[in-house]
Amino acid sequence: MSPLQACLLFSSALFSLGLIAVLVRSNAILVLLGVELMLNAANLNFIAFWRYGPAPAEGHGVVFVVFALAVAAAEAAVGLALVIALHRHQRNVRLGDARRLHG
Amino acid sequence: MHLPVQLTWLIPALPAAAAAMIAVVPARRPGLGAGLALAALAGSLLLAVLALGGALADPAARLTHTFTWFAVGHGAIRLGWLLDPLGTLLAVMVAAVGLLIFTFSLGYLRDDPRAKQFFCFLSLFAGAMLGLLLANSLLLLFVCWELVGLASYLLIGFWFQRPAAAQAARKAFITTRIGDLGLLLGLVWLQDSTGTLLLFDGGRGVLEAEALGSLAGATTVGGLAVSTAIGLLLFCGAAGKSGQVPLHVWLPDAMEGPTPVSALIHAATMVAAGVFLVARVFPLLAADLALPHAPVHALSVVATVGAVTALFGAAVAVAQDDIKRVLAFSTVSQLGYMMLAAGTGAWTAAIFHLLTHACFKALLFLGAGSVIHATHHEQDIRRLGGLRGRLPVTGATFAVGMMALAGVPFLFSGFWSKEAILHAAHGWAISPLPFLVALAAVALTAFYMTRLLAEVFAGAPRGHGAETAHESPAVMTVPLVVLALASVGLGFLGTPWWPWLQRTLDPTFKAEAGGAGLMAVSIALVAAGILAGWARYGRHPRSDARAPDPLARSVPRLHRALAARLGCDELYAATLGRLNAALAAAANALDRSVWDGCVRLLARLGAYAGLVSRETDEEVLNGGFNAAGDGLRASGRAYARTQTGDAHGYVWMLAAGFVLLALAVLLGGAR
Amino acid sequence: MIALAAIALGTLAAAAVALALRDLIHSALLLIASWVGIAAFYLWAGAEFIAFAQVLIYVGAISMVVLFAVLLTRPPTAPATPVRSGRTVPGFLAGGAVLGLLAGAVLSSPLPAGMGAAPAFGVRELGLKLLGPHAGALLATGALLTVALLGAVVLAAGRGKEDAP
Amino acid sequence: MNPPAADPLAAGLLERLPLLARDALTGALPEPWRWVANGLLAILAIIVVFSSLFALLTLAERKVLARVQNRPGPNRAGLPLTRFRLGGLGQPLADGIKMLTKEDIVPRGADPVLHFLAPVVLLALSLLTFAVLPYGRLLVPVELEAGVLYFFAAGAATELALFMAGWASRNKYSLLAAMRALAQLISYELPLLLAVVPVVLLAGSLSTSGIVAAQAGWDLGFLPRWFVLTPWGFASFLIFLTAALAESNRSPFDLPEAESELIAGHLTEYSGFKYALFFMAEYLGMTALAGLGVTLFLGGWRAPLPFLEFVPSYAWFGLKLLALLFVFIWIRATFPRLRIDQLTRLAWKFLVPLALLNLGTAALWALTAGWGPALQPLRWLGAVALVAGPFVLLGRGLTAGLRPRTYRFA
Repeated sequence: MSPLQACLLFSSALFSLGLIAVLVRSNAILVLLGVELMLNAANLNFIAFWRYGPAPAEGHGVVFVVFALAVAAAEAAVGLALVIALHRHQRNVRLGDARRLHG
Repeated sequence: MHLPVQLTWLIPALPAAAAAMIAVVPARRPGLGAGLALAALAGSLLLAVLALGGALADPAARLTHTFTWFAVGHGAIRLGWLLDPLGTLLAVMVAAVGLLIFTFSLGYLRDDPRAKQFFCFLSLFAGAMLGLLLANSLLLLFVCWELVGLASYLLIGFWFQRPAAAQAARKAFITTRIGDLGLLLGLVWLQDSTGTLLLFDGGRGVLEAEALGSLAGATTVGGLAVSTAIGLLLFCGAAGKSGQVPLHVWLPDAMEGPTPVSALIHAATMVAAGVFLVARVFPLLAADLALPHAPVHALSVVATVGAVTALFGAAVAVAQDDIKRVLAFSTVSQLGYMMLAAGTGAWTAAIFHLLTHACFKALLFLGAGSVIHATHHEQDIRRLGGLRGRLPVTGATFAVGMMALAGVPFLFSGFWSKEAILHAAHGWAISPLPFLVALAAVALTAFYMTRLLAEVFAGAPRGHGAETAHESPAVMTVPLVVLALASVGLGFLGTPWWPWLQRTLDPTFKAEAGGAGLMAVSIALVAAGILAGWARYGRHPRSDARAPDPLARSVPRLHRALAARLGCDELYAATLGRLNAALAAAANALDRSVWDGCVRLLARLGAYAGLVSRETDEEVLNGGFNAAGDGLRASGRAYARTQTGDAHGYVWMLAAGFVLLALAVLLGGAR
Repeated sequence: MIALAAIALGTLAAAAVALALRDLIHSALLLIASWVGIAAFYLWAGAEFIAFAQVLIYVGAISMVVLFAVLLTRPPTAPATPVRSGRTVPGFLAGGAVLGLLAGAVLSSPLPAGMGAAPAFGVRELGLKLLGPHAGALLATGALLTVALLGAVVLAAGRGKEDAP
Repeated sequence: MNPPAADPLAAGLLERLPLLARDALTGALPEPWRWVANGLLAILAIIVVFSSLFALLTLAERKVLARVQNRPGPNRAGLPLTRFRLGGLGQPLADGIKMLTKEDIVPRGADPVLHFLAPVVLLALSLLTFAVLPYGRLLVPVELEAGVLYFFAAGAATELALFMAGWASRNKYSLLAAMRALAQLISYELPLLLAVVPVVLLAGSLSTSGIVAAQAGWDLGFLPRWFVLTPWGFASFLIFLTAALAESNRSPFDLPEAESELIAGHLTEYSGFKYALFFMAEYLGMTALAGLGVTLFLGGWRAPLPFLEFVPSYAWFGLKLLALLFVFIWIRATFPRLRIDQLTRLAWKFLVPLALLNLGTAALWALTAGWGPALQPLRWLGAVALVAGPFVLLGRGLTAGLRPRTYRFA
């Protein structure tokens, strides 16, 4: 098993953990954290491919991760603000109770 | 050091920019606004003096700077600036007198809460006037002309809370607009026939030989030369601005504005514009003189109107009781003089008189303002009197102004400029009448000015305001003194022995000898007028505000007619006003019955068409769309069932979709 | 490889335990630990700047927001939400399926083997890249962060009258 | 720790003394082990030096505060079992013994794991920040390309430990203090970072030794080119100092521990050894921030005057560090504590805009670096105006609405 494969397996496992969290947990905050985990797994892939890719000196992966981090920060801020707004509306943060958007 | 002609725009731009800045200055800092206005006008004065220096260095050379405003099709609208003795001299005069009037306003409007706006308007006025004087294009001149009209409207109606002021402002605006309509038509015609509105353009301008020749050569309706027709149209504008009969009615009413405004409008700027325009386009007006069979010469009309105005104004001024109104009609009369001079060909004499008149009339108005200020806004001369001791500076300077206006010989400027006009009228070949009228006006002018002086300053106070009067502050009296000095000194620029001014303005001017007899006659007339006035009013001043005017005792009917200004306003109200009302009523009736009927018929037709269209629409078209809409709604409702609002469900679908997709790819890749 | 394995195991264990815990605070703290693990991975891979930025952003900033959110939305009484619900088993099945697919794809793909030398891509090069070819994206990110900040404030602040005491 | 060979002073015996001592200890070991041993030795040195500095600092603080308040302060404890008092020099030792022998209390209902972890994590993170500080010309424990970023990454994580302490105690005062601490730390993280950014911009480096290198040289032959001696640097330094005070929970920003409001804040439920760890971590954090301030603004280990360069660089670093710490103590003795709304207002309405403007000033300074000597006064004047103008204007806005608060619900 090459190092790149190891890294990719690591990130796949992380991604799946995040997915399971999103699917299983009902608390909106934990769902959000699961999403963050999935995002991190993606970042991990970027770094891995940058490290073992064809042109590491170009640094595309690193640059991408910088932007992804910024976007993650924005996403977390807005997401948690949404959670707080949700809490104000229905006095809990169970995602299953938030069904007012149904068609 | 002379002003480069390319920088001429700075002269009008400075006050205009000051006006813009004052507009945004906080209202609680009126001092800042006034300072800005004064500083800008002082800068303009300095630049105008520099420009005058450049223009005097070579009076025959006309410095022009032309630029393209915008291009239309193949042609272009070009504007420009012109530095010649006429424009720069008047610009210096306007800026100088304006500066003094601004200074005076500092004192006069010190307690007015809207003093800031006042200085804003004043600056706009001065900027527009300076632009008018220095324009090398009739179009640019017209723009500034209208700006002057706007500013005068704002200033006359400055105390718009008073119905009389608002009324006067409207009247001034509308009356001058009637004249401006003629001016605009003349400009359009001129542009149409010469293709340019530039005054001087290296041989192609409208005031240069080529254009003048073609204009004088063509004839139009009634055998009039085109130049005559255009000239008369332009003169309409000048008559409106300069208050010539029959468009003089706005000028006396304009006294409703603050007194500095009266001084500015009646002395230096607005009324000067008309005379200036006549002087400016004089070659155009004079182009038809060479035609032997012209039915009428433009200049003859000018001279006639001027003569009528001069006599009319002087006569009416005799019977007015408002100090400012006397001066206003005096202005009407003096403007008539100037027009008379221009009409008889002596436009340099007209400008000479314009200059001297600007000084002493500004002096008289500011003096009147000082009197009004000192007596708590008492303007009725019947309730004034005895102010000589209480207002020494005002009284002395007012007397100087009076003597200059009346034409007291030798020392005062009015004498010399009037003399030049009389001389020109005397030499006019076409008719002796204007000369005789002018002589009569001379005597009347001396009479009513003596009356005014005697009523206001001699005798005993006849009202509360006059009894408690006290001299105005230095900021108001200093401009008076300066103007008094100028009223004396300016006359020596154009004496018959040394006609510097005339020669500077018109290099072809030739002094004619033999005016001594004429001068003696006019001196005798002035003396007679002053003596008569003194006999009537000065020797036995009236004792009481309610005592009747001596003139009213002797010739009551004439006095009543003159006091009513010969019924001009009433005449207008009875004829033009009523005609206008009738026309409006007719238009109204036409509108209601005929046009409305047509419109209603059309509407009925439209409504019927709509009815038909609606039936088709609802029965035929909508059926199909309704069916389609129902189908869409049903399918949408079915699809909406999958939108559970459950975020988890969505992720579930995502995960399932991903797995399916990946499986497909993997299996497909394996195959 | 040993270091990588240690990092991966630590990170995954922290994340897995975090997602299984009842106590939200403990979950959040353990997740923070797994973020630190990811930062360690970055450090191991030679992306020094990214590693410190990961710590600064996730441990320094996002974790604070998460903890605040947890405290603000804590139910007044003891939490009664069951960890296990009807979705647990299918959830794990789906996650496992995704993991299996991904692992299968990774293992069956021809990937370059061997471990090259750490690339010469330091902070200076990253800075030059960011402010050179990617300057526009950087500006856009700044705008995004500003808008996100404002949006978060508006969302969390509510309409005001509900917050009045 | 690669000594720059070209520097003649680097070869000085005094300068190399620490390295010589290290080599004497580890020189005999084979290569990989020697590297490990060197690292361990550096860690040990940092722990020993700064722990003793902490001990002395507690004493110094009490003495200085006492001096300011015109009283003697601790002066009884000296050498144990003797009569030598040494002006109270034995006080830290006595305090330490007391702390170590006190009972360790964990409240019922507390989260025992987190309760234990919090001080440990805090101390560990505080110690981590010391790794990148350049203590001397040859003394940089870890040479990192992104050293400043590392410092702040490690520093930011300390907030977590405070939260853990507050949460794990199951005490409402502790929790309130933790929330306050988080709000305060997040608020002041921003000006702290923004105050450092101009330095990074002008030095063109994120590494601490690179920043010190950028401050080398002399103006006019005697003025050191420290960043604090430029207009933007001075402003940055003041912002940094203020934010650092808040970051280390020092007075006048010690709201999370405001005993009049919150008993002892997140420390309420801690006693004994754990309390000592907290205490130590707080002082170490302050020391590290002071060290960073010295590195970023005060020229690091550089001598203030050219003829003083014979003194070894680590001595200069130590002197500057002590001076800055003294300033911290002095400020604590002088200023009253802020109110929580004033605290956040100061950060968001004053420090952050000022720091942002200052960043612009620094950029301008960098742009005008090529100006000739004739234009230098203009450059200075412009930069000073850009710094002073916003300071005055923002300061006016800050104090404009300051008046006694009216309490509606209390």
